[in-house]
Amino acid sequence: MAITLSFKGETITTDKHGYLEDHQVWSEDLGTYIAELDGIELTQAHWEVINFVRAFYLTYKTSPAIRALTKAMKAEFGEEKANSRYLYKLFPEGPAKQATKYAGLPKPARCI
Amino acid sequence: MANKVLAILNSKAPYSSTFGKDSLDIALIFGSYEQGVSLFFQGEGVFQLIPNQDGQQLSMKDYLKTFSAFEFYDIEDIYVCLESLQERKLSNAFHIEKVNILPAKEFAAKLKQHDCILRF
Amino acid sequence: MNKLAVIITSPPSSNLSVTAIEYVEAALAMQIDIVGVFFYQDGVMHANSYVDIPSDEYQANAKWLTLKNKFKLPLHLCATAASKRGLCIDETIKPDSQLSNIDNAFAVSGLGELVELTNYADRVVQF
Amino acid sequence: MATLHLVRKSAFNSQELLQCCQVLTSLDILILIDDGCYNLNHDLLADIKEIISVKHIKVIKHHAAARGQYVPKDIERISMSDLVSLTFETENVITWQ
Repeated sequence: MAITLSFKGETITTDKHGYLEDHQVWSEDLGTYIAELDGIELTQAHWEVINFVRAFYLTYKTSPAIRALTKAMKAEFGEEKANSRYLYKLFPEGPAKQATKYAGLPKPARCI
Repeated sequence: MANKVLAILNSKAPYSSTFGKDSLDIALIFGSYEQGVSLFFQGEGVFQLIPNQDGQQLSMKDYLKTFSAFEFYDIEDIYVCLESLQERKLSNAFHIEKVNILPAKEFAAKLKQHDCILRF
Repeated sequence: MNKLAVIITSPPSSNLSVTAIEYVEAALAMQIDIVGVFFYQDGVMHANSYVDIPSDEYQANAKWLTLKNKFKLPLHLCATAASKRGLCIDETIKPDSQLSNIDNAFAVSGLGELVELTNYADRVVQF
Repeated sequence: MATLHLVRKSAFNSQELLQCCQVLTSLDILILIDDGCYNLNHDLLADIKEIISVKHIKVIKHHAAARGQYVPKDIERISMSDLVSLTFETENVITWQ
């Protein structure tokens, strides 16, 4: 069951949970717009995570689960940002679930 | 109840079935739960490790790329059976690092150290 | 007491499932504590309530229901494997609703459940 | 340390028994189950007895009988309950399917 969004005069399709069907149509503006639909204003801190998750997906073809995400972020951002408390503060519904959505990635498998 | 260490024995080539991906999902979840998991490759399973593959050309999700993220899941123990490589005229070139090549006898000994063994 | 976990990866249409069910029945008869049965890959089809097998053939799905009722055997379904195979994994639909094709004897779980079962069990057997 | 091996496929058309041989040791227990029963007459089984010196090769009685397989004297015919017991008498289990 697909849902369509109208964005900048283009029709974008998402799955029923609001995740893009095709991650290649994503842009930062579209990410901002999808977050707005959830009532969330993205800050620089959000973007650090969103861009990191997207780069992780493009490299490894999987969205990182929270533990892998913090482990991978440690090298780039240091201990203070690479912990789950910090990430949950930014993405209260779960960093893996929410950051992937604004990064234009598929919804992570429910069991992962 | 004690934390068990799992071994996954991979025995299928990567693309014509979902076994490789299904086994990977189990490995990643064990890693995410900080639970020990070792990966073994035998028989056709060794084809999951050879370099220069591109599942995208088959319209497959290229799950072999995820192998490169193993360090983030604490998956460090990766073993491949020497005889299986030799039978297929394969060298020791793999698309990921730190793969241990073991002759069947040692491969078996490592495998049997695990509490639980699943084969895919 | 000996604790056992069983992973089922064969579909109900295969005779391999009969073997798995016979094994589980034998274990229960010996009062082995089966901490859970985890359905993965094509094994998830055991939970499909639309499966309709002619009455003179082996009724794998019905067997699981009997075991569940008689022994409170926990039956876990991998949600991802199930939705890939057309089982209706939707949080908004209750399992006992007419819209769901998952038999309500089965708990929709994730692979995290498999981690738990592996820890609880003394032995894990894959069928 | 003994491992319980469940071989569910015939070696006449698949690699399962061969791969099992690669990790089999003399103390292990080998069970022929489902189509694994057809291995009763496979050359590999002779190698398993003679070269790897596996003492315990068993077959699920009704699985062999159902398939019309003759079971040699040195191979023990067991029931499903026996298999359950063996599961706990060995350290771990590998299913070759």
